[in-house]
Amino acid sequence: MGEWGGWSTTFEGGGVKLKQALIIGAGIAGISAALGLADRGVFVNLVDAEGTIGGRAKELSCKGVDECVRCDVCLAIDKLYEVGASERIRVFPNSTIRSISGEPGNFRVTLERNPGYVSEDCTACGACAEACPVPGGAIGPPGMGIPLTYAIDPNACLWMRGEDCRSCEEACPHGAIDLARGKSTKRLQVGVLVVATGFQPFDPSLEPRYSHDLIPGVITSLEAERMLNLDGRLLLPDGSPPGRVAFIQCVGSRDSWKGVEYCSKVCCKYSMAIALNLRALDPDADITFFYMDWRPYDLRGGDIGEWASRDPRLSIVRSRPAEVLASDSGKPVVRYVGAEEEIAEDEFDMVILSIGMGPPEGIGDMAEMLGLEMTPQGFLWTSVERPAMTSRPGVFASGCCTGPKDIEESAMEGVAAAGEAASFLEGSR
Amino acid sequence: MGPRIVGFCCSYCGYASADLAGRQGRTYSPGVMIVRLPCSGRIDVLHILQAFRKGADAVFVVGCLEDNCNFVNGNFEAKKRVQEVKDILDALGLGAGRVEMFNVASNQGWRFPRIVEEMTARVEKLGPNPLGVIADDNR
Amino acid sequence: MTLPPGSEPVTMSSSSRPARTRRPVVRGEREPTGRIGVFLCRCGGSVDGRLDIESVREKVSSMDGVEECMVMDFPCSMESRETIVNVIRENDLDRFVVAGCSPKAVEARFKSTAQESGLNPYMVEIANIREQCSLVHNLSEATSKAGLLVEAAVAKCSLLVPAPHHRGRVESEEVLVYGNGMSAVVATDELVSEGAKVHLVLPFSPHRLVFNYHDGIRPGHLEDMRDRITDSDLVRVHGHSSVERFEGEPGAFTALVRSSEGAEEIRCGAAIIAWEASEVPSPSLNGSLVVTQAELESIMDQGRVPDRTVMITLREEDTYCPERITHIEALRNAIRMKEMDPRVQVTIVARDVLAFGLSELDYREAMSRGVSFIRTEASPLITVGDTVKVRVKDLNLGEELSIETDLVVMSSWTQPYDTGHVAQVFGTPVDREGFFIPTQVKLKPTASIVEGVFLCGTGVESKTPSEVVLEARSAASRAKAMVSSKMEWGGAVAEVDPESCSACLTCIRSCPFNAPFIGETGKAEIEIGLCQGCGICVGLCPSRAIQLYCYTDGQLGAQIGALVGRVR
Amino acid sequence: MIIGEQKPFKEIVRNLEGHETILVAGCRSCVAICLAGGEKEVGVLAESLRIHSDLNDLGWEVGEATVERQCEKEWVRELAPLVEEVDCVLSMACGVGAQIVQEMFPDTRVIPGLNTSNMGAPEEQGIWSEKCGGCGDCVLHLTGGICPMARCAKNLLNGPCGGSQDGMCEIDPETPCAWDQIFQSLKRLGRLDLMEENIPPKDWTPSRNGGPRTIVKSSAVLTEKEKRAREGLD
Repeated sequence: MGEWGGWSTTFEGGGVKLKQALIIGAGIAGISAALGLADRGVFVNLVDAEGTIGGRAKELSCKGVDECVRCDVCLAIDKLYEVGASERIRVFPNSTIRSISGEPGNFRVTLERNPGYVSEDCTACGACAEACPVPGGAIGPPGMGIPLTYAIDPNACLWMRGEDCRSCEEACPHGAIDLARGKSTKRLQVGVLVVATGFQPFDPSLEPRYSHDLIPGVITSLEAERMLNLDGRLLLPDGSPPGRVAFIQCVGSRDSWKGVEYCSKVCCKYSMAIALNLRALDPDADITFFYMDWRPYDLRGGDIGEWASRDPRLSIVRSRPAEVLASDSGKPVVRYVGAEEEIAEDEFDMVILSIGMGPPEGIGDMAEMLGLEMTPQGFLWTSVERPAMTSRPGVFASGCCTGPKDIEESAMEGVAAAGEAASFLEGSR
Repeated sequence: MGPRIVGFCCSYCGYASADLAGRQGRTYSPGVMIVRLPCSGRIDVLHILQAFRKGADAVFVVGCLEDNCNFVNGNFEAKKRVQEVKDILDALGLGAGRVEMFNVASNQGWRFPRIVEEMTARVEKLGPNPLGVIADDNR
Repeated sequence: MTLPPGSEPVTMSSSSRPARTRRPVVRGEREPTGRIGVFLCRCGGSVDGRLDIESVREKVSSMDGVEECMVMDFPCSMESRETIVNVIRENDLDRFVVAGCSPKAVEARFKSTAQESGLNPYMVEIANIREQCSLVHNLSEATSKAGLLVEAAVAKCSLLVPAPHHRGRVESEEVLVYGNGMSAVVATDELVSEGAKVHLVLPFSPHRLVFNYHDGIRPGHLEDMRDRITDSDLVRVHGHSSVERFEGEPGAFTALVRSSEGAEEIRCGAAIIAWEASEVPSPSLNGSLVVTQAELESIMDQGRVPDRTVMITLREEDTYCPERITHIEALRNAIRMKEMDPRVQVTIVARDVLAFGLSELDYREAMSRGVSFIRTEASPLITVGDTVKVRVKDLNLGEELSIETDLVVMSSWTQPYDTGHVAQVFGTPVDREGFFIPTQVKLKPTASIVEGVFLCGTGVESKTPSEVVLEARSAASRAKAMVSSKMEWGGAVAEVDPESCSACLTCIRSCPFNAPFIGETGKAEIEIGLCQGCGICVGLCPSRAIQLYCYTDGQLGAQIGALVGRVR
Repeated sequence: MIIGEQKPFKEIVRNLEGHETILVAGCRSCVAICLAGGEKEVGVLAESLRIHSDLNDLGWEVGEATVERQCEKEWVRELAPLVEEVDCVLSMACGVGAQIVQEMFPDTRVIPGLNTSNMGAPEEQGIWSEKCGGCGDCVLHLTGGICPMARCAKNLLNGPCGGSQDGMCEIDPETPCAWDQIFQSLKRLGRLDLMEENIPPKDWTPSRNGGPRTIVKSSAVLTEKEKRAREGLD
């Protein structure tokens, strides 16, 4: 594509430096870094394993109803448009890093495009979805993503299940679908790398005592967010709104038994925002928080103690529940140590597990491939004095892959990484 | 095409949520015509009155969530303009319900079709704008 | 208004008197004019196929002013945009409409297309017939609606006037850093290492270069950094100076810096307010039995550890305002005491132990070393005799405890000083306690309400040192990006028609960005560099003397007229 | 400046009965500044009247015009060509302006669109309070620059009445007692001696009540939220 003038190499200060960056992970941190670099005239290759950019934040929900509760999630969308509008940023969806060689200032990268089955020629016209015979459809419409492409669900697709159906392929006016497509690779040469592969939400099945997936109405905070994001309501499996909701904090945080000794920083903040959203939706809902220490990363949403003092339908219980059982009616019952050291049980319609953040999948291999040091907790090590700097020159890291963070802090790190990377390219560091 | 409704949308949130609704394939009444404003604060009482005079059955203004306006308080200003129009519509006997202010976030794709639903329902209750009918007769 | 060089000064004012006694033609409205090109996008199948683009073309091409109307596959693609440029040049069009997907996605590209074809970048109008039409309505509905949308776009387009526009390098690439603590030093270091020229203005009393709690920052690191930047020839240090005046627009600010030697005007493209809050000692300190964490540390430095210590992390007023640094500090010192002598008793009083992220590990260690914790809501009562008594309501036990101890350690609270003055000079608000308020709208980390002025440091919000470092570096990085990228002025900006301005100050009172001012003529004017184009003043102006380029009353009126007033 | 506020729409319509061609005439001075009768308000009212006409099939023709100052013949003369066309002028100016228009065009009926309230000043965006009683015999030099005529509910000339409590007027706790303010002001000026000076009674026929009159145009006032949002911006 002609507009990619940046592909040509520029010579500065003797050594060859490619005025190009590769950013691995297109979440808030990656996008912020990409925009920061593009602002400085650097050409950015933005790689994400998913079909569309936006990272975790695009699954999250705005928790405001008429009034903003400062969850910062809408930033994802707003930034997506900026990336889409920037002619200096090229997005590689469905792609991962197969290999990286070369030295700082001149890395040779091989991207591997995973079989998304749908190529970038897709214009999201929807012809394929209309053609798909699978009830409910095996090919999904694009979300808010950029680039805007449809995606095939391998589990539902007849052809993947061995049947002879290629109707979407035939229906596509652009030949963008190739069900037989194997992995394809692409080679890039870049001057700097920014790792921003985000985090892995805690898997609730590792905490069986809370009966996620076993008792209807027990969901993770992430599931709650997705539900709210989809249609602005939080509903029980039977489609009714919950009257009594409990939040269990620190699920997969502050728990050495689960190998997670640290605090995930953001759970108090986001679960309070979800609660505020619930309250706005239903002034009569009973909301209960089970927590150990209330740690709001910022107080922009207000203090929970103050809220509890003026809202009779909000109760806060300083106790880490022992387990979640099913009542005779099949509703979740939270079992915990009460104020009098007694064993208390409360029944709820919905129990939301505020799950914490773990290191992103495959960060170990990434670190090995790039020769980066890691922290004992399994995140990438970065310098305190230079927050975006890893143990290797020319390779920078930002966002949750270096530790749990909220959206604002991730965005800040992305911006800082852009600064580091840009000045590295300029040779001024 | 159903009731004709004009939606004045701020570029940052209202317009974006309509776009998102589109990308997510959420359908709504085709009678809704969106006018893009840089900020809901740009809305002028006159614009809304012009729309009604031309025969719009309803008008809504969409701004960012309160305390999240890209221009600090444009959406609060818009709210007050809409209230002004409500008073005028009442005086005119057209019904204040024909105009409304909404606050939406850019990533609330689900919200836009619901706003349309709400306004369509109101028009069904209040009946079509007589001026629209007159206009049609004159054609 | 002061237009930057290179921008075409265009006025929308029709000053022919007594124009205002005619039924007012809204200012800036010309008779629909121009040679319009319309480019309809098939957008693969996502427009064409979901609506009948051909019939839209027929409908539109017959409109007056439309010289050229063609259907294309992807107007937004590089190739098609070249075609558009040629079509515009060949047919000598002076404005055009693109009907396709959302302007939010493509507007920027077509603005540059307009420029490439020698037009003012704002002579293009975009009709959203995809997201807001073809993707959400059935074929026949979408087709007729698309017709309306494109007609409306043409109607508006025919009234467009070239908007003031200037794109170019900033006037000054230097950055002003105002502050005297850790964040100022770190921000300057970041700017220097990114190759930016910095004016480091140090207000009178230097403080908080190094925090009492190190948070993993190598001791001496900040001192080295300070020496490094003061030696750097990229930095000009204005010692013992303060900024008296700060005006101008992003990319071209002027600051009046006053020192004991006198005042000096400096130019800068961006500014960073890197203010550190200072510690507010708690009232009940007495230096011997009731001390600060810092004093405790110096006691420990002398190798002494009291047998019984109570640390209080609650503020003495009732207002709950957690400062995580005070908790981490308490934990670190408690651990250190236990390291020095495992037998000593250490009790930490808190409502919640704010051990975010990895500090949780310190919390665990403190507990495992036998540090005890008391949960309470209200700040304890302290009575000093030969020993100290601390009365506190324990939430867990639900009863009042009276603890006798040898030493009470009170956490200090931070409060920024002098910020009122800074806020006034820079036009960035501060809250009641004097903390700088970052822009509340959307999420723009480190941004202030004044474009081009960035905020960092504990003067914004209490933070740990590592967070200060991150914030300072990211603020510096944004400032550098701003001064090194091309700046754009103009587009949708407000303009006053002096003829009809009543100088009523409504615009000045209502503008969130302080863009309007009363000029020499005694009429309102808009500072184009500060105008963000929200149009609030336009909607309010009682004399309808202000118009917003790209969204004039007449343009919107035409659009509305085309959209409604149609047979169902 | 002169503070006015628009008459209720229904009343305006009632007063317009029997007329078909109407010129809505605004003024660019005081009434524009107090957001009552400037070009914007003229435009809004005119459009509303057109809608009213369309709705009720009255076939009205409504024109708009705004002059610099309706209280001055030279400016009002500009209206001549338009007034010829219409059978009534709806004046959006203060009472003065409306009268000048009538004076200039004796054969055309002039109908007031505004209620002229008082002489005052903006307290903040959208709030105007009366400051001057226009008594024609100014005593501000004796009263520390605070007018007892306009700002004392009883127009007392020589000190407060018994209804003055903690600096507030008895008519309502929101209203400050003018004489308390006068005292404070003279004290600040170090001229408490002026309290001694006796101000002779005036011939003050028009009675008034309710103390200083304030007009609030809610649609222009910054709401609490807005103020918070814009905290300290200026």
